[in-house]
Amino acid sequence: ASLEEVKAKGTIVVGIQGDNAPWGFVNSSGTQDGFDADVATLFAKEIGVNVQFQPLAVANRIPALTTGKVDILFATMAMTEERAKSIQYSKPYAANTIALYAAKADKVSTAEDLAGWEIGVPKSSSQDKAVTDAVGSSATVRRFDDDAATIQALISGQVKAVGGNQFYGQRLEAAAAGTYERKIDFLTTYNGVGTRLGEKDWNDTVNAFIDKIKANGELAAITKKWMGIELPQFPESIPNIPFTVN
Amino acid sequence: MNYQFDFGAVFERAPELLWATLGTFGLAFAGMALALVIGVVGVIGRTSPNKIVRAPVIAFVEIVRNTPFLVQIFYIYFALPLMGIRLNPTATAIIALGINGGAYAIEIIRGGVESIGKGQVEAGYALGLHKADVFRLIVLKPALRAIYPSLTSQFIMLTLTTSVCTSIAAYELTSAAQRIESDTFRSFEVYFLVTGIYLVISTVMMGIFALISRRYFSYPTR
Amino acid sequence: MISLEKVEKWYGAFHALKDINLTVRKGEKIVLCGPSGSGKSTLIRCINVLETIEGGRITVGGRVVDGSSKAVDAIRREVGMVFQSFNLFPHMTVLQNCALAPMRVRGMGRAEAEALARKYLERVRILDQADKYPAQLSGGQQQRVAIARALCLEPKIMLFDEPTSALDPEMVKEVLDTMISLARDGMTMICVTHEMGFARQVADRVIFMASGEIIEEAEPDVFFTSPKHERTKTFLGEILAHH
Amino acid sequence: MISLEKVEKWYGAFHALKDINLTVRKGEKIVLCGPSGSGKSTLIRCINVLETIEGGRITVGGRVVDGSSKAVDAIRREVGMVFQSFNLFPHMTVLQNCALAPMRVRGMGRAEAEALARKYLERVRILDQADKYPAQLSGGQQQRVAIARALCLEPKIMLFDEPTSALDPEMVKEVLDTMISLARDGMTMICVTHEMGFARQVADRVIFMASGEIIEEAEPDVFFTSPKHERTKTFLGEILAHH
Amino acid sequence: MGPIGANEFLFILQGLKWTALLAVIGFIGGGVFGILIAVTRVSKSATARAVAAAYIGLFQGTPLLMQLFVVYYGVALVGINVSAWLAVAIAFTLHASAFLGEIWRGSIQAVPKGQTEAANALGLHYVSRMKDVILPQALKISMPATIGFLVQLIKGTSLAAIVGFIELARAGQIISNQTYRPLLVFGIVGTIYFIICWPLSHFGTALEKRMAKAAR
Ligand SMILES: Nc1ncnc2c1ncn2[C@@H]1O[C@H](COP(=O)(O)OP(=O)(O)OP(=O)(O)O)[C@@H](O)[C@H]1O
Ligand SMILES: Nc1ncnc2c1ncn2[C@@H]1O[C@H](COP(=O)(O)OP(=O)(O)OP(=O)(O)O)[C@@H](O)[C@H]1O
Ligand SMILES: [Mg+2]
Ligand SMILES: [Mg+2]
Repeated sequence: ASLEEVKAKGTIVVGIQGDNAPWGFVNSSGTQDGFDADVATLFAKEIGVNVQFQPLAVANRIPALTTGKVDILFATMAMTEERAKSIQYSKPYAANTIALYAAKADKVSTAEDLAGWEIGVPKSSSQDKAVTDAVGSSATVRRFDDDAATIQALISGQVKAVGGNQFYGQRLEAAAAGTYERKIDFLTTYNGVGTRLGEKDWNDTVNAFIDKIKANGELAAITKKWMGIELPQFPESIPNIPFTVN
Repeated sequence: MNYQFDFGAVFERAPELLWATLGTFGLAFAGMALALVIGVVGVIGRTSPNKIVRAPVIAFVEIVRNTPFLVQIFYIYFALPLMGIRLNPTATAIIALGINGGAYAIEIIRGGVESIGKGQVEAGYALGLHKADVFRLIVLKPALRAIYPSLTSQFIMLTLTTSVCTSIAAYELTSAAQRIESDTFRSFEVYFLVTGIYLVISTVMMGIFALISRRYFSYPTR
Repeated sequence: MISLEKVEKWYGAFHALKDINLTVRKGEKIVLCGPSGSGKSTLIRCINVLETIEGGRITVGGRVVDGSSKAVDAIRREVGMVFQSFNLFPHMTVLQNCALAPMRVRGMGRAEAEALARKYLERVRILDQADKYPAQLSGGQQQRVAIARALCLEPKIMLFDEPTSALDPEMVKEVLDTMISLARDGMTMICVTHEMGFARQVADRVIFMASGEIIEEAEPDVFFTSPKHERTKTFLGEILAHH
Repeated sequence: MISLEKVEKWYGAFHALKDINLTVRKGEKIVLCGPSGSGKSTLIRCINVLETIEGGRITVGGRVVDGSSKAVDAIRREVGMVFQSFNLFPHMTVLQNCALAPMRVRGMGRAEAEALARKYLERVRILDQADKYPAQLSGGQQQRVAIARALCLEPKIMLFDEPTSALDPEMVKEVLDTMISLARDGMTMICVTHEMGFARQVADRVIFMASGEIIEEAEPDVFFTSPKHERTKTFLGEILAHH
Repeated sequence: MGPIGANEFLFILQGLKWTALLAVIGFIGGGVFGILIAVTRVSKSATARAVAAAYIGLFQGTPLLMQLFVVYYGVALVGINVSAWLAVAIAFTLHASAFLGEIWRGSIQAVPKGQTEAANALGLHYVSRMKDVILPQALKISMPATIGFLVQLIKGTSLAAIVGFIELARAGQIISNQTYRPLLVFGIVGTIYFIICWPLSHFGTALEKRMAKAAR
């Protein structure tokens, strides 16, 4: 639906992840929760409508948007050139730092030091790609179903290191205080809000909204609440990924 | 449906799929061998007159048969290291498959052993054979023959269960499929093709089982 | 050769053998008869320790049958047994059936064991079937193989438990002939059988059991013509009516 | 009522019925006998199309038995059949067994079908067992239920395939009595049976088959006292020896 | 790292609801199609028999996990609104129908031939013959195996976790993602499965024993 239709209807359908805490997940009492849910709720308030969440599986996010099943995606979408051909990204509103975590005792500073190691990552995640690109065939990459299994593999000693995002440090600390640390930063990806290509009214509205919450501290508060970190620095532009409709 | 099928990107990864297929075969055969050992040894315990021997075997069988393999393999992979036993995914997968198949094998083989007449056992004793020899030389083969069809279909299932080992990152076909999928985004093509490969694998397995049966159980019965 | 003294056998609360006393000399042939359930099978099964006894004493070849596995092993080597239902091993050829015990129990090599097996298969006139499987043989042939298999242990005593009662009438004779020829060679034998012709021809003594007891014991001529006890008379009346 | 002309039946390469010619008039009672494997069951199974024939012609009640499902339906409604092994449906009560065909084949309502079933259960003197399951009845009772079940189709012809041979001797009589009483009522019947008393008492003709052929056909008195063929004589000799 | 409290436990139990629903749907759907498969498998037409045999061979010869993937993505391709729920339900129905079909084929063939003949002799038509005479008896014969498969199916629903459907096992994964106590969570999940499956298994075995005794 167009922005006008949504405003007329009074409800916006938001595509979101249903099982990826803390980004977007259905919480223990069965309601949608998480970082994306908070930001999306704020957005709905901004345009004066009610919010209705549609949890989506990773692979269904783009099809659900392009076929009109949802109006907008607050769905932990890392911005990539590939995806930017299918949807319109907004300015970034969240960042994800992919890094290598390993025991403090292990000396490692570059990817070359990882030769012969076993490294765990969640299957098909950004970490998977980043670690695989970095180590090539010099180390064994073990791919697990999710973050919990990956972290458990490190704690159980099934792997010597894991490729993780910014939450891993906190979680490893909670599981085994003082044992693990962040070793190598591979890359940082940025999440944008997804709208349909060419729909300028949506894109403009979202960008204005993001600028506003960045400025008034609301985004920083949500970031702190869910990730325990300060608001990261966002780039002004990313090559081949336009933030606005031209 | 306006989807354009494109198997090209998937076919490019044929060598990887081939190796992974071998990995699946390897897991399956090793798992079966272990299951058979567990089955045969377990049957001895399961049919023991001593309750203290029998009870843990029964508990083992019931627990394994009434919980999902996914949960079992997860436990073996992540819990054993906490007790100081660290196994790589391949070894873990083989052990998990062996344990799972073994629990079923115990019950199946028990049915076979019980189908062997008491007279056979007594004839063995009367000839002066010891208990172990009677079991090994006289009971086992006819018992296995009696339950061969159920045992092999259980082993086909075990072969197909190797696909679940992807969740501990074992080297096998489903893991390869998921990797290729995440690289090519050709989900349907990948899984369609790999399903076909599994069909070939299970067909080959059945052929092998039939061959074994013809060689090993060729003696005539009435 | 064999002696049973005051043997008592219970199955739970059921008293299967009651105060059994019996001595069998070397070379003697005993025929055991009696109604169904009288304890005939139980008695001979006690001799080669397929059953344990609750009272009394059994000695076989001078050796006391106690629970010890050494005694059990020794006795089972001395005693060959032939069952009603043959109990050949279906997954082994005739030759393998016969060679099994010599190899496993007496530790022979395969060649030696098979030579022995051939010898006894010849003895029961069935050597030409050596490479067949039991299922490919007639009942009478199977029973003769079972006899050869027991003989391969080179036992001093042979026990037969109704060896012909599972056979079709045409096949009974071939098995009886084999047993008669064994008897002629001087083998010590205890046979549970109701084949009266056989009993008359070879038995030194006929023993009649009923309800777990030995009721009567006599030479065949005496036994069949002038039995002493009422129960023996009734029993003989019954089985003779069918012949 | 029934006529078979030059009927030929093959099971693969086995020639089960050879040039069978037979006419059965309304109300006639035929007894079919002959050695095992002679084709008696095959013959009557062809009549109600449980088997198809390879040559010749069968007509039942004026209707030709061709493959058409219409003819098959019509004929099966006219012909009731009772099997050696009863073949009652074990998951239905006696009443349900009997009411099934009237409801499904003749489209009766439940009440009407059950009334009919009760009538024929009464007829075979077993109405008091109507609510039991087959497994709760004796063999003779089961067979009478099977007869009642067939009667519920209100057939013009009844076929019996050794209806008493699976029964314990004590129960044979009750089933034969039922059959005799049916015969008295004028039912057209073909019975495969070796019950000679029954044959003498009710049969209009006895037909003797051997190796798929009709060898001899005569009234019972003639058949039993002066059979013409050698094979018939041998056969009669055998079955009479056992009675 | 968080504690496993009432909320988390409740969440897992919600997953159980879906597991149960999935098993029920698979069992009912599989049952309906399974009867069709079984009946086709014993039909007179050789072609129909071959088709049913191929269907059974396909689903018994490939992993349930792959069936889930293929249906999940296949349904999406056909353009149907892909709720994971629908795809998973379809996959389980297909899977269960093949297995139940094969179990029931065996049971149908285990009904004595005399029953069919008696039904024929009474003039009963195919539908009545099957519905009134053969299937009720076949169903009884198949009970132990059918229950055994139901247990198999309940455990099999855990694989829906791998395609992202939130049933019991997936709920456990999510909670372990939130609390970082995977071993504890999976212990709970495993126990829940056991509590459901064990009585069923037990019932099936008891039934089998009783029927074996009755047959003697
Ligand atoms: N294992 C057992 N447990 C309980 N009772 C038994 C057992 N074996 C035999 N019996 C009982 O002991 C009695 C004697 O049995 P046995 O087999 O010795 O009789 P038998 O004289 O050989 O009879 P048959 O001529 O029928 O072979 C029978 O009443 C039998 O029921
Ligand atoms: N379905 C079949 N396939 C092959 N041969 C068959 C089949 N049914 C019967 N026969 C053969 O046809 C011959 C006649 O069989 P039928 O049952 O009619 O004999 P019968 O006279 O009824 O014998 P019985 O007194 O034993 O019942 C037999 O030799 C039998 O082996
Ligand atoms: Mg006996
Ligand atoms: Mg017949």
